[in-house]
Formats: sequence, structure tokens, C-alpha cells
Amino acid sequence: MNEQSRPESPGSTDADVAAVSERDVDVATHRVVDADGSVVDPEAVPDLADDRFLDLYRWMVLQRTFDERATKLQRRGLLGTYASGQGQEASIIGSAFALTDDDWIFPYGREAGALLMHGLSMRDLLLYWRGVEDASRMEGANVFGFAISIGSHIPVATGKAWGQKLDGSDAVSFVNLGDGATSTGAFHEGINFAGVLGVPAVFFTQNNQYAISMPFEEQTAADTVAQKAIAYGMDGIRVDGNDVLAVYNAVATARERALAGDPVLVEAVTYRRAAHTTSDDPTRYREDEEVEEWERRDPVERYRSFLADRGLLEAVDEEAIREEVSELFDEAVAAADAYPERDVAELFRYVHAEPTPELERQLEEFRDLLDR
Amino acid sequence: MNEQSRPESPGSTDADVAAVSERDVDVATHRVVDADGSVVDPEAVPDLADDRFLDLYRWMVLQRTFDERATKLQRRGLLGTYASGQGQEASIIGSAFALTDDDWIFPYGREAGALLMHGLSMRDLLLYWRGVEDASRMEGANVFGFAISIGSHIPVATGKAWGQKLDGSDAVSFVNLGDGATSTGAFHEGINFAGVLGVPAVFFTQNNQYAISMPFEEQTAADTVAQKAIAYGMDGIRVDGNDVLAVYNAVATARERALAGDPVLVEAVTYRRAAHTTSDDPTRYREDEEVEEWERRDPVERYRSFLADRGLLEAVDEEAIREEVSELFDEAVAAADAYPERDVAELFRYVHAEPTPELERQLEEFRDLLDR
Amino acid sequence: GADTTDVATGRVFAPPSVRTAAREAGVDPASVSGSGPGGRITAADLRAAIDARARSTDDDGR
Amino acid sequence: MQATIIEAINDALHEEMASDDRTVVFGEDVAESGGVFRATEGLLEEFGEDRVLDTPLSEIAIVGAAIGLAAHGYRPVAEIQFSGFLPPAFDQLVTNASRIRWRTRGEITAPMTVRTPYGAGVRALEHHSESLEAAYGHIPGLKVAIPSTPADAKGMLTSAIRDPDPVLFMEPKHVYRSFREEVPEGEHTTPLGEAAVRREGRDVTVIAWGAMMHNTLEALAELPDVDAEVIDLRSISPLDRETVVESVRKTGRCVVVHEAAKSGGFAGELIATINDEALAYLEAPVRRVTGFDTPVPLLSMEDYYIPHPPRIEEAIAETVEY
Amino acid sequence: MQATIIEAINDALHEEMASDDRTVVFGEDVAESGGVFRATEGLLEEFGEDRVLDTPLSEIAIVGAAIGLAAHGYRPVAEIQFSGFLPPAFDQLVTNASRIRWRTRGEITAPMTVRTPYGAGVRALEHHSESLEAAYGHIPGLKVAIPSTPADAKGMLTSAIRDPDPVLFMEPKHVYRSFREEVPEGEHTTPLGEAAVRREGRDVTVIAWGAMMHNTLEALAELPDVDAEVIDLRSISPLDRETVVESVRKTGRCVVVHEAAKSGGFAGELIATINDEALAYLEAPVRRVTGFDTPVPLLSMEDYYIPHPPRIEEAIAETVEY
Ligand SMILES: Cc1ncc(C[n+]2csc(CCOP(=O)(O)OP(=O)(O)O)c2C)c(N)n1
Ligand SMILES: Cc1ncc(C[n+]2csc(CCOP(=O)(O)OP(=O)(O)O)c2C)c(N)n1
Ligand SMILES: [Mg+2]
Ligand SMILES: [Mg+2]
Ligand SMILES: [Mg+2]
Repeated sequence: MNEQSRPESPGSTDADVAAVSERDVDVATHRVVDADGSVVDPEAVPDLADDRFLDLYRWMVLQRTFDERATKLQRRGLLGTYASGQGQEASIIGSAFALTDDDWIFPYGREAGALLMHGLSMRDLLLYWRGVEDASRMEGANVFGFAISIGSHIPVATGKAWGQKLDGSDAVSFVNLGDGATSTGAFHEGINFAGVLGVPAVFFTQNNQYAISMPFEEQTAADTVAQKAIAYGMDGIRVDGNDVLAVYNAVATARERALAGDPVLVEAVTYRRAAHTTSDDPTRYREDEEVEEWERRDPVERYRSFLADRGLLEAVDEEAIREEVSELFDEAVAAADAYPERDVAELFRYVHAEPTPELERQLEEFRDLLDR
Repeated sequence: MNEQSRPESPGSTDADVAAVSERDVDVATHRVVDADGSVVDPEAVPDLADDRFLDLYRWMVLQRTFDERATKLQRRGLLGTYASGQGQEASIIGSAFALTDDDWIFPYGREAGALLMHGLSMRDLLLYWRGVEDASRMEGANVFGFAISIGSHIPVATGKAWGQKLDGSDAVSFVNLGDGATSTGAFHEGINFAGVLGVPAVFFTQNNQYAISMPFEEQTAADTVAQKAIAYGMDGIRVDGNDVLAVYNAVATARERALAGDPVLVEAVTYRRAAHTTSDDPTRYREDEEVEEWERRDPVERYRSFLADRGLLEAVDEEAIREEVSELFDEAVAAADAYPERDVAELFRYVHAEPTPELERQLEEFRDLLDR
Repeated sequence: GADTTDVATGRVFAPPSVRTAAREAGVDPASVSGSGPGGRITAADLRAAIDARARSTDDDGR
Repeated sequence: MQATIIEAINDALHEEMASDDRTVVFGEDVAESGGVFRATEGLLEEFGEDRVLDTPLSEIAIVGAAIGLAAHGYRPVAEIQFSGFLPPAFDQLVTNASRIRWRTRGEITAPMTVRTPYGAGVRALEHHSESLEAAYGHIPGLKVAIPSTPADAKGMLTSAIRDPDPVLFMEPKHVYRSFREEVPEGEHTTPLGEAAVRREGRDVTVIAWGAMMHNTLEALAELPDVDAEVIDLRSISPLDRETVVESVRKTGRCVVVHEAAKSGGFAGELIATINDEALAYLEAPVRRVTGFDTPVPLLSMEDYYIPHPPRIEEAIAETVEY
Repeated sequence: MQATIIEAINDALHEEMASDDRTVVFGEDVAESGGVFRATEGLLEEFGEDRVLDTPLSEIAIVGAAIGLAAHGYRPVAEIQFSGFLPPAFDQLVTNASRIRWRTRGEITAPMTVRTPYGAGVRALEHHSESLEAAYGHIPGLKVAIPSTPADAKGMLTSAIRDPDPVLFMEPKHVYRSFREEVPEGEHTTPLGEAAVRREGRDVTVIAWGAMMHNTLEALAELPDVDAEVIDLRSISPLDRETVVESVRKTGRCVVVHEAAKSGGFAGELIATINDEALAYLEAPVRRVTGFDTPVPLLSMEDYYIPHPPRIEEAIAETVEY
């Protein structure tokens, strides 16, 4: 074609081309108890027995106490790097409380209380953070290994949920992830595929506002995580992640829809008050004021207000719970201390179902050397 | 904690937890000329000189003719696997016509007309499909290599656009992709990052309804590609991809926004009428009726109606254009045939800026053998 | 270690350097008896063989 | 029955789907269209859409979901359409598939198979011709198997599907249809992790796998005087060191042929193995005949890249004469 | 000046940012917080947010965007926070970075650097300790460089940034801070693709890289009678075969030490090289001292995994006595 027929540049138009954008989407945040502790919507209070309301509280205190103790243990050099859930108790506990022991939980690190609630022993949780492989057996609990490689577990969970669907089981795969994880390719592919398959999976994002030093506002140009569900033709639920009852509602709802064949992406809006892990110094990248601001939105305090409102506060003896948890913690430390050191052979086991001759040779040679 | 405090399972709630979903989003499809060829919205007709309207037509016919001739050439064994743009002429040509030669085009395979329009020689395009590496120099055109690995080019284009932004240039990166590519992790990460950076990139999805045999409805549970923009806090534009003027408008608009720091995801809804490539047999996975249905929505025919309406049809001599293109094609084939065979040394060049001793050794040994 | 297992029948068992040296000296390694682990021909074995051959050629020459 | 490699693969899939209803086949274009190479033809019709699925264009999700599905007790057989599109899922192999048993001390396992056509020679587009078995073979916990004959394709694929651990099954697409051979009907397994001595000989050991087995045999046909022992490696991981070592101890000479780039290619591991356990038997350096340290070129130069029989022939002749 | 490796890296980044304003540094947590290991500390303050950027948690996008930015004429220096998180971006390295020059016949190039801390020994969580240099080193067109000293860290990183092609720069994080050494002030480059003979000797050649250099030197300290020649490989790709071959021809004995798993590890390529060009000089098999064919364990067994000095010492002693 001749030069003349090439376009004048650049193209321009006066046409009013409509676009779709986040401005068109109203993402409501589900809330039961207000930041100041008052019930926003009495209808929305879950229909739980008083005992259950108190249990929820106990678990939140357990999560907090465990995090405190574990962090201290790490400082004394008796634990490896530790990732605390401080500030996220409502998200962690509210969600776990809506699950059954038959559901499969995919944790990524901060969910101590959720795992303990569903059957993991505290000793094993400590052993995990001591870098003892055996702990990853997750004995007694339907828990997949911690997804240390951020986002990598999401497609795996989709596969697990696919199995649950093929089985016709009434359990779901419950996938914990952080706001940072939403930027990974694994998130996208795993969730899109879940949407296509219609599997019973709940993708539960704890948007704690940071991925290490990266604030959520720079993680994505999207205003919320929940709206990302639209990309997958899925429901997205946004919930106040510091409101344990709201989180409970959101996850219970999501779980039901997921079982009906509609996986859901949930965003719990919360805040990581502690350092990213015990090796992190958050003062490098965020202001004290911000942390203090979120301290004022403390999920445990907020829930106390609710309990007070409900006339249940007398039944709570916070000190006693803390002491009970501390005792359990002490016992768990003792049990972890008593856990026999693993023989070197453990390193070579479980690479395959059957050891290869090469692995046997490597073990043998190494043992010879160690024995010398 | 004692057994009793574990949750009753499963959690359930009567609360009405609001969710956001695609049902809340109205994704309009921009259209200028209706399927039957009548102008929907006279205001939306781009303000182009008559010559330009005719040029657009010429380019569409070129795309179609090139695809036909190339497919035949392949059948005669004179070309490698070829990927035709048949049915997508309006998307390919309308978008390219809104770009400048300074923009960078990232093609993925079917955009013959776009590349020829922006400076690539027909000979080189044929050489590319003959598997001659030199063609990928893309001489004379700001064109990145074909993204044969689906989706892999998207983050690269984000980086290129980032460079354009840092330079303060007024060019954009224009990224072609298919509906299948939207399911890749590279798509997600590349576009999310573009949104965060605010780079001048236009992500142009030719939703031709299939990824080989996979229909778009099963590629994702989302109803449209455009709505995926919401996940990135971006604008999404959906346009009738068989309406060349609408595509032109959409891309011109997107290009302007991108230059202003707001990258855009465009979805052109079209149809791949030919086989996926010359090695594919589409009758294995789709019905003739569907193909016929889309034949009735032919983009070239539709644009002819527009030209007729506009009183421009007399100025068109379709046979003459076809003949002109065919002549160019013949010349290009002759030039490609005359292209000297590449010396084996070419295989070893350009691995690095400087050849390593090892590569020199490998070449030398190989040459010795060939010389024998 | 594999080197302690038996020499495959009919095969000479010697490190490449010894083999090279044998070749250069024109000695058939198969004619050298190895004193190293598993019957490996050592550099010393080869030297001894070369010396012995030298002695015997000397003898012949005399 | 007489079958090509692709037919044998299709047969193995039919057999396994029928014999174990936990077997689920999925990937891009495997169901409706029967696979771009027709490996999965007829499966959808016979086993239905719950067990034979087309997936989105999502290699991460294909491999990732296979892991989860396997962990749940199914026997996923995932297809990656071309091995050049496996790299996006490399992380799922490294981070999850290969180590799930190890990490959980055997509590959770991933008895999954990832099938993928690999190698050059079919005049395909860029990225369609790579051979990265050395990279995958370096991942502890991941088995990597490569058949070169129809009977092995069937037997090894069946074993891979039944294997309690993840297996990457790389199929030499260049020889998918190039010849027919007798393949056992019905159930047929071939153990993984074992090389096959295709031909016994005393002069030199030639080791190859996949399509290169055939180039090797062609090369040897030109060398009637060479009494070569030919090893079809079949398994990159675990590596059958014993067969390799035993042969080289016998022949004292060795040539390794592979299609992948030379530097960092799997020949290195074989030579290291020979060094470890057969060095003192070596009468000549082990020769490598491999792809060059370049990308696999587009079709106009593809033939230059692939180790063609004359290159192999020369290396064998020189090794024998060394 | 006296500096640790991490300080030398930081210094190199400061120097290059100052000397070439096309240099752009980005990755997760590199700007605001200065990097989890502090490699990028002070850069944001000095060079501003256009040139020092925190990215989303997107390894594919980090490497992919680096390619595009480099193609546009910038000099991106991307950080992948731990090499265990590079596998998600493996495809970008294989499919784009390594071959963009080749594919476009030199028209488009990718002068980019991907920095990543690698290796075990810092008591980190799962996936934080891997060494996959052999897999990356097998990709034609991708350079893979690994310093083991502060001076080299600075010199090689500077060269990597200036290199006209993509360089994967793997940093031995275990020794990031373990010692200080004199590092040239100001501009300092060390050519890529060249091994360094750290110590000359006649009894045995010991080849190592990264943190294993230090374990090797420790082992040798226990063997005062062994006159070892020590090669710091520094470059996995391109491989400096000449230095290796020359040394082994001299010593006739060799030990290779690396942290990565044995099977398919880079020692194989080195042994193959020795086989090719120094076989006739070998007085003993080349010994490999490597990580085991297992995942890198969590911290309680980490020390078992890493080739510790006694293992290296034994291998050297046995090789010398062979
Ligand atoms: C794939 C991957 N990249 C990088 C890292 C390093 N890293 C560990 S945690 C983290 C941030 C995670 O943020 P988010 O997902 O929001 O979870 P949070 O820690 O805030 O709970 C990063 C970057 C990693 N573990 N995995
Ligand atoms: C990463 C990757 N996976 C698989 C393929 C094989 N393949 C080639 S084209 C194609 C479908 C692409 O569909 P789409 O993106 O919609 O583009 P279209 O061909 O329809 O224009 C597939 C699966 C590939 N090239 N790259
Ligand atoms: Mg976070
Ligand atoms: Mg926004
Ligand atoms: Mg398509």
C-alpha cells in the first residue's frame, strides 16, 4: 500500500466512548459492630448462643496471647522468624469460627488461632516455627502447609476444592491470603480457574494494608480487593476485618455460596499492627500515628464492647483466659523442647514414596562422615 | 482451649451480607455502525476526511487478502504455520489506524495489516512466517517480536511503557492479546503493575471468542474482558470488534487516556472465522452455524455499508485493491524467495553482544563437520 | 564407592592420567598389574612396569 | 497391537481412565478437540466432562490444580500443550509439586502426572521446540520420564499415572507418529527410573533419550563396524546410574546425545556419574553431541540445531578410534 | 574502604545510579524500607522515586517490566527478594530476557540485571534457601554471576549493570555480613565470565562459588599439608572453561563444592568440561561436595544440608590421597 494510505497520527475522536471502571461499582463493607463498639445492624448479629459469643472472644484472646508469647520466645532465640497476627484477630478468628473441621484450611502464616481451633496442637505450631519439618504433618487438622511462597497455594487450593466437588463432599477449601498475594499470577490463574470450575473455595484475603513495607494503595490501583472478584465473574464480599461478627457472617455466607458452586473472594479490611515478622522493623516505612489510629480500632476491644452491650461481659474473665492460654503455651513450649531431635535420616525421607538408590547412598555416606 | 470452645459447624448466618459482582456492572459496548450497516450514532462517527475513510477500507481489504494469500501459500508448503486474522479485520485495522509510527506495537500473531501499516515490509512478514529469524528485526517498524508464548509479552510491554513515561515521550505501548491471554498470570501481573505505575499502555484484547478450541464462556466465568479492568482500578472499554470505526474510537480514546497516565484495557468483541492456525481443524469444536452467523456480521461488509451510506462506495474499487495487494504479495513472495539463505553462523550470533569462546568453538566445530 | 568393586572382566582399571602415561610410554596397560584399591593401576605400578620393560630390553640388548 | 507413540499414549490414557476412576485428564484443548496432537482423542466421549476437561489458558493453574486434586486423592493427568509453555508453571513444580510429600512428612502427597510434548523438529513456532529436562531433573522430588518408543510411551505413562509422586512426562513430539511398533494391549506398565539397554555392544556406550534415540540409531546404521551398546535413558530423574556405569565399565567409551543446549545440559550429570564410578575404565573422553548454546531457532535453521545423525556418527567414530 | 558484601552491593548501586541516570532500581521493599537485607538502603533518598521503586508482589511483572524497560534503553536493576521467589518469573527469563537480542538479531536488547539473594544458612523460612543456579545457567543468552567477596560483589554488580545483556546476579546471602574486606572506592568493575584463582597450588583444584567459597577455605585451613589451587568460579554462565581446564591439567585432581542438590547440579557441567579437555590429566575422579537431593530443610536440619567444612575437607583429603 502506498505511503498516503497510512494513518495520520495519532488517531483522535470526539466520540464519547463509554468505559467501565471502579467508579461504577459500589463496594459496601459489611459491618455488624461499629468502630466505637455499637451494633450497626441488630439484624445482622449472628444467631449464636451466648456461650458461642464468649468462645469467639476466648479465641481472639488466644490468638493475641499466642502471638505475644511467640514473639517473646523468638526474641529469646527460642523460635525462628515468627509472623504475628496482631491486629487481625477478628479476621483470623471470625473466619475460622465459620468453618468446620472437615473444611480444608490453607494458611499463609498468621493464622495461629484458626489452626489451633481446628485441631492442630500448640506444640506442633511451635515446632513449625522452630523449623521442625514434622510439624507440617499438621496432625489432627485439615490444614495444608503454610504458603510461605506468597500466592503459590491459591491454584493448589482450587485443585483441592475441585476434588471436594468431584467427591460431592460438603466441605470447602478455605484459602487465606494477604493483600500482597493478590498481585501474583498464581492468584489470578487459581481464582479464575476456580470460577470456571465452580468449586467450593473461599478465597479469604486479609487486607492488612501492607505487604511488608508496601502499602495496599500501591499494591494495585484498585480501591479494594473485593472488586477484583468481578474479573472472575465471582461474588466479592468486603467486610470490616476488625469486626469479628461481620467476618463470621461474611465467611459463613461465602462458604454457603461456595458449596452451591459459586466460589467467593472475601476481603477483610484489617491492619497488621506488629512488624511483618520478627525480622522486620516497620518504623522504616510507616508512621506511628497510623499504627495508633488502628490501635484505636482494636478488634478485641471492639468485641468487648459488643459483649458488654449484650450483657455478656461479666461472664468474661480476660485474665483467666490469658492465664489459661499462657499455661497451654508453657506446656507447649515444654513439649516442643522435649520433642526428640530428628535423626539425619529424616532429611532423606519422603523425597519420594520409595527412597532412590542415590538418596540411600547420600544418606549412608553422610552418616559415615557424621559417625567419624 | 478446651474442646467445647471449638465452633459448632458449620457457621451459618441470616445476615444479609452484600456482595459485589458483575451483575452490578453495566458494560456497554461501543458501536458506531450497526450489524446491518446503519450508523447507530452519527455523533460517534470519527471526524476523518473521506480519503481516510477509504484508506481504512483499503487496509481492511489488505488484511483479508494477505490472510487469504498467506493461507494458500502455507497449503502449498511455502510458508510455515500461519495464523490468520480473518473476521478480525475491523479490530486489527481500526486499532492500528489510531496509532502513530512512534507508538510501539506488541503483536501476538494475527495483526499483519497493523504491522504493514506501521512500516514493516511484506517480504519481512512472509519471512517471519517462513521461520527466518532476520524478519524479527521488524525493520522500519516499532514492533516487538510476536508474542508466541501467550501473555508473556504483557509485563514486558508494561516495562516498555514505563520507559516511555520516564522519557516523557508522547508514544504509547499498544499491546495486542487474545481472550485466552487474559487467563495468564503474566496478564494479571503486567496489567496490575501498569495500573500502579500509570504508564502509557493500551491493552487491546481481541476477544475472538476462542482460544484454539476453548470458547470464551469457559475461559473465565466473567461475562466480559472489559470488566476485568475493574480489578486493576483501570478503565475498561468494550467495543464491537467488527465495527472498524468503533474500534478506532475506542483505541483513540484509550490511547489518549493512557498518555495522560491511565492505562486502559480494551476489549474488541469479534470472531476468529478461520482456523486457529493452518494446523488446526475448527470443525472439531465448533458448529458451522456459529461461523455462518458471524459471517453475516462480516466487518468488511459492514464497513462497505457505511461507505455506501456516506456516498463513498463509488470511490472504492475493491477488485483493484485486491489486485494491488495481490501484486504486492507476489512481489513480496519473490523477494522472500530471493532472500539469501542464512549462513549457519547466524545461529550462533546474537546470543550475547560478544560471542563467548564456547559459542565460537561450537560454531567452528560445526562448520568443520558441515564442510566435510 | 564404586572403585572398590571388582574390575569388570577383561577391563583395565586405571585413572586416565595413568592410561595416558602408559600410552605415551607405549605400554599396554593390560600388561600391568595394579596394586591400588580394587586392582587399580597406580602411577607407581606403571613406573615399575616401564622400569621393568626397560630392564628387560636392556637385558635383550645385551 | 501396532501403534505410534501418540497412539500408545492415547491408549494408555484410555486404559487408565477405565481402570481407575480417580484419573482425571485436563489441559488446554484436550477435551472437545482431543488435544492439538490428538493424544487425548476420544476421552471426553468415553469418560465424560467431569473427568476430561478443557482448561483456561493458565499453565500455573493447570499444574497448581493438579497438585491440589492429587492431594485430594485423584490421579490428575494434566497436559501442557508444549513444553515451551511449562516455564510459567515452573514455580508450581519447584515450590509445591516436588516437595509436598517431603514437607508434610508423607501426610499429603501429589500423585500427579504432567504430560508435555517437547523437542524440536516439527517446524513449529518459537518456544515450541525447547528441551529443558536438565532444569526439571534438578528439582528434588520431581520425577522426569521420557519415552522413546510406543511400548514405553504406554508403559511409562501408565506407571507415571500410578506413581505415588509427581511425574513430569516429556513426550518426544518429533517422533509422535514417525513409526509404529508392537505395543502390549491392555494393562502395561514399565517401571520408572530404569534405563533400557536397547542394544548390547562392547566398543562404546551411546546414551540418548527421546527423539535423539532415533537419530542415534540412524547414526549407528552408518557405522556397521562399531559394536555399540545403546542406552535409552528413559528417566532423567531418578537417574539409573547403575545401568550407565555398568555399561561404561564394560565399553570404556561413551557418547551422550541430547537435544538441549550443551552448557548445563543433562549430559553433565551423566559424565559426572561416569566420573564418579567408571573413570578408571575410560579409554577416551566422553563425547557430548547436543544442541548448541543458542535458543532453538525458527524453522529455517531448525535442522542446524538438532543433533543430526552425521554429528552423532562423527562423535561415535572418533570416540571409538580415540 | 572496608566493606561487607551487602555494603559493597549497596555501594555499587549508589555508584551506578550516580554515574548513569538510566539506571533504575526496583523490586519488593527496595525503596521505602531499603530492602529486606538493606542492599538498596539510601537509594530512594538520593535518587528519588522515579528511579527507585517499590513494586507490587509480582515477580513476573518485576522481571517482565525490567525486560521492557531495558529494551527501551534504561538500565533496570530489579531485585527478587529471595531466589526462592524467582521461579514464578522463570518464564520471563527463558522466554523473553535471554533471547530478545537473538530473536531480533540485535535490534532489541535487554541490558538488565536481576539481583537475588540465594542459598541457605540464615535460618529463614521454607523456599528462602534454594540454589538453582544450574537451572538458570542452562538458559542460553542469560548470564549468571555469583560473587563471593565484597570487592567482587561491587565489581561484578557494576559490570552486570553495564553489561549489554541480561545478567542474573545471585548473591550469597549467608555471607552478606560475615566479613569485611577492602573494596575499591569509586568506579570498580570486575569482568563477568571469568573465574578467579584465589590461591595457587599443585595438589588439587578446588572449585566453589558463593558462600561455599568460605566453607571451602575453612576446610582447607584444616588441611595445611594440601597445596590446593582454589578457584572461585564467579560465573556460571558464561563458564570460564579455560581457567578450570588449565588448573586441572596442572593438579590432576579436582573437587567441586556447591550448595545446590547434587543431581543435575552445576558440578556436572564442570566435570564434563574437565572430561572434555583435561581427562587425560586426571589422577582421581573429580569429587562433588554438594547439597543432597532433597529440598533444603527448615532451620532445624539446615546445617545438615549445607556442605559443611568437614565434608569438604574429607573429599579434598581423599582426592589428594586417591
Ligand atoms: C512469591 C513471594 N515473593 C516474595 C516473598 C517475600 N515476602 C514474604 S511476605 C511478603 C509480603 C506479603 O504480603 P501480604 O500478602 O499482604 O501478607 P501479609 O504479610 O501482609 O500478611 C513478601 C513480599 C514471598 N514470600 N513470596
Ligand atoms: C503460554 C502459552 N500456552 C499455550 C499456548 C498454545 N496456544 C497457542 S495460541 C493458543 C490460544 C490463544 O488464544 P487467544 O489468546 O484467545 O488468541 P487467539 O489465538 O484466539 O487469537 C494456545 C493455547 C501458547 N502459545 N502459550
Ligand atoms: Mg498484607
Ligand atoms: Mg483506584
Ligand atoms: Mg481468542
